[in-house]
Amino acid sequence: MSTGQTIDPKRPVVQVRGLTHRIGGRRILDDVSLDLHAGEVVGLIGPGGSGKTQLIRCLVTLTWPSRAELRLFDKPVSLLRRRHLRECRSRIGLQFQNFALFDYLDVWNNVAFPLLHARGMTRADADGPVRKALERVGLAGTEEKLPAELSGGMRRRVAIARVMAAAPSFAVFDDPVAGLDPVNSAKIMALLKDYARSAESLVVVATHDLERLLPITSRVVAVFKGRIAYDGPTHDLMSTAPDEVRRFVAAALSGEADPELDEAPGGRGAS
Amino acid sequence: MSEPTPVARLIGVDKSFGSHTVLAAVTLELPAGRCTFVAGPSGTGKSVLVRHLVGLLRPDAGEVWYRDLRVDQLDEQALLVLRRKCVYVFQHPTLFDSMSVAENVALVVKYHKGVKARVAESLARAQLERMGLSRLADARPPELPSGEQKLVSLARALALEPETLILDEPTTGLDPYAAFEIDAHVRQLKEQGVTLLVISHDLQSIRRLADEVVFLFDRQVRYQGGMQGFFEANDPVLDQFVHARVHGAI
Amino acid sequence: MALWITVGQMLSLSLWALLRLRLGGREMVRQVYETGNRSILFVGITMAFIGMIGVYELASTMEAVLPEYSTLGAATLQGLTREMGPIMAGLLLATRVGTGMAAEIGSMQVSDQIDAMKLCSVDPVELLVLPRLFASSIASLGLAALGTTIAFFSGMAVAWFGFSILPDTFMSLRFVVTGDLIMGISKALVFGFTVPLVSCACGFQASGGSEGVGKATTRAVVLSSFLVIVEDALITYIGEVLQ
Amino acid sequence: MKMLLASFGRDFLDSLARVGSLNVMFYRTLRSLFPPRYDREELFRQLHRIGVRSLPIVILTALLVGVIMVLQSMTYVRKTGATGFVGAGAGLAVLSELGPSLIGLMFSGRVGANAAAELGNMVVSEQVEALRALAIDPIRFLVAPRFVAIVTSLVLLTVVGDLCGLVGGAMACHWLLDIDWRTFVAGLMEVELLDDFIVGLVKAAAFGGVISTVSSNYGLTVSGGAQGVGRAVNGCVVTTALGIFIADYVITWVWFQI
Repeated sequence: MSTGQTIDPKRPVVQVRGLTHRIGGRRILDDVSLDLHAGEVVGLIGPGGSGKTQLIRCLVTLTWPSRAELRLFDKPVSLLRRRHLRECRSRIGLQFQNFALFDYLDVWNNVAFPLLHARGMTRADADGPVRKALERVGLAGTEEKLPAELSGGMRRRVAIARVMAAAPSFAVFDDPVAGLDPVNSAKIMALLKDYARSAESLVVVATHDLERLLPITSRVVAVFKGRIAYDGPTHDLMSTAPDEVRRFVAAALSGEADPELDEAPGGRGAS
Repeated sequence: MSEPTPVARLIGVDKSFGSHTVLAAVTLELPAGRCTFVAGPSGTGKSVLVRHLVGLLRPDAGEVWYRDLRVDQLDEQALLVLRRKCVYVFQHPTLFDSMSVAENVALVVKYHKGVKARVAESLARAQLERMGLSRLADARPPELPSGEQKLVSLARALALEPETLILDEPTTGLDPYAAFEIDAHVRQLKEQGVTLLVISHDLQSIRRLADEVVFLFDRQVRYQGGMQGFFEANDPVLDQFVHARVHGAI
Repeated sequence: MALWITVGQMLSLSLWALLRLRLGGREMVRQVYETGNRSILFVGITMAFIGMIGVYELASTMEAVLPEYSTLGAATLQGLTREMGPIMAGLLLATRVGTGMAAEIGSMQVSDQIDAMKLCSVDPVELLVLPRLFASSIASLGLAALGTTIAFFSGMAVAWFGFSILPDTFMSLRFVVTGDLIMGISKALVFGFTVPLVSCACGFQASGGSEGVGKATTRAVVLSSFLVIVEDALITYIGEVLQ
Repeated sequence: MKMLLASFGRDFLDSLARVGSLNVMFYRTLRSLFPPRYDREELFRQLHRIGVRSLPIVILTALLVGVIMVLQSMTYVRKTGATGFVGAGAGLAVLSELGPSLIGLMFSGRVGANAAAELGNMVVSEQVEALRALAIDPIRFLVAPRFVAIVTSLVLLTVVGDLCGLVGGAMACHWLLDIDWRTFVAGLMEVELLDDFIVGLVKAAAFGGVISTVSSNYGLTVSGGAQGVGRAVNGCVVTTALGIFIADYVITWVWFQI
């Protein structure tokens, strides 16, 4: 085990200061600062197009923001410090919004990919965790299938298993229930809840399905128009969050339209 | 209240893709002038069912009727006529990326009203204005968030002034605000007397808007009836669905 | 611009790998097989037609300029070895193999598979590009040789049936010198290296769903065919000067 | 061995099916051209995008082809000593043969592949289905204007390309080989070039038809997401290249018969 493996549990796993990201002159993220600790389950919420996915990409080092001070596992990250970067990445797990399964590899190899390449495990060593993760998501027996042979719901679960098998110190699930019916999203969320409880790591979940997200999170980060509008414990959300966040959460939970919106359809932008 | 006349009917429709059977002997009536929701778990063939009504898919067996037309036996030319009255709006906003929003809407007007490009453009802008979307008229579709793209697709379909409108998962994947805006338009259409068929598993939308609900499960219609009945039905599958319970048949 | 930076990175990485003789081993052998296998029928048929057209045209031209056919076969073979063989094989490689690679890597890029690799500390260039690069150079050489042979024989058939030139007369090696062979081989090697380099770079540059993959693939075929033509002119000129 | 045969047989049947669907596509395109009810604006937009924007690549390709042909015929000229042959040889090759086919190949990459990608993308994102759902015939709306624009542009571009090829040849003579360009022109004048020029244009029109039909067909039959689009573009350029050389041979053969 490398020395980076032991970190002070009180120090944040992810620490970011003044993150600003522009794409083609438009400010996608504006002065974002966050401290995320091991053991937290963080819900990332916000309207469509508010910059959630971009924030995630910045945190897992896939996008280099225009300006930021990013520390992962208590060390500054930059492209120049390749060894540390590699070490960081091997401890991060991301479930991509569109799953990003390798379509030339079968299910076993997809789930084992991070173990084999990032951790340098042998195939024999990886077999145990891979099978356990597949069993957990209810896909035991599909090891030799190619992603193209699976249904959409199964591909989603393979993507989740790929994150779980590697047991990363920092796991991110980007919209794990997008477009799912209520029953299936409840199932996926139960899976995530189960995982978050068993793992002593930092788990971040981004989704619009607040009804099922809020019960499993300990902390909520709300991104509105590229800025952090609320960052605090879940149970304080409805009492201390600013108006726009409260309105958004209430709308998502109750299914009751905002009166202002209801009177004038199309009167204001969705963004 | 008199029994509403059906505008469309499916009789004993079977449909398979390869060895995968999606629909087995589905029979269904769509009442005129009402808002019917087609619900069901992901991957049960809701879209497949509805695409039969406009001839985008043809059944392996069974009959599909739209008023007095036998849809499954029409040729492409006749289908084009049908599709002007009964418009299908896709789940993903299928806008043409190379054209501006106004041009997207104008295209449909130009083709079906046989008017000059300039007239079509102003008709299109009027349509956008009516829906409160004027601010988007000159934008390019890829620049817009998906909620607004879906609104524009809806505007484009409405430019045909259809008597029946079919919406495929209009609010799926949208944040609550965008979903409300779509639902508000649907309500307006409902008040105008347009026959609506909405595919959705969004329970909140169903509560807000549905007159009737059709629930598809395991290749068949499990429930058809009023909205209240759907939420209170004494069926374990429906109960699991409306309460989003993890354990059960789904 | 970003494309050329990618090309530069890939070039330096591949040269480094070449120096250390780390060519990807088994994966490379598999890629040689795949590249060759996928293109052999296509190159064969196309080159047969090219040979037939070439001889048809050349014979008619000779008829107009110097009314005798004794040098037809020798001239055809020389032209094929130095020029038409490699350049056509290069262009066909660009269409068949280049677009294939751009499409493959492009669709991995837009579906975030490349990012997923990066997160697993895998260098996608090393894993995906290097084996293809060396494999394609070898396959290109084979395809150029095969293509030239097929074109020559199909040309011979046209000469026999269309212009009554007997195979004995046509089959003549007297114009082909070592220089021509060297030129043909070096062209095939260079093209075989350029095509995957540029095509893979285009694939990595893809963004934005299926539209992005389409654009990347189109860009790959245009750029790599154009580079093949430019390099051909350059190498031919250098050969001219050296002689 | 059995597997090899099976895969060969499958490929063979697949290609037969493809040839059949290409013919259907060609027929439906032609039918939608008469009466000419296709969208004028769409046509002009396509002409601009296809024709004008391919100009640079065509000019560059043609110049280089001229250069290569002159360099190439030099080795032959050295052996026979006939400097006059440089002009004649290069001229004939550029006008009747290499000009149209190489310009056709580049054009197929630039435009055909692009059209296949664009149409394929529209299929994958259900835009084509949406057209049908909006009661618009995709062939008439998408394919017909492209067909007209591709054939027209390729013929016009070949005229430009021919000229550039000859200029490239003359430049190569002058700067690279130190032959007076007048010798080149004189050689050019010695042979009857009009016929070759015309056969070149006939070829260009045929190649345009091939490129348009193949790309529309591959584009509209895409299935399977981004990967499918990539595969379609790949298949499109490969089939186009085959089609171009087959058409080329047939036209050359027919031309010399009459």
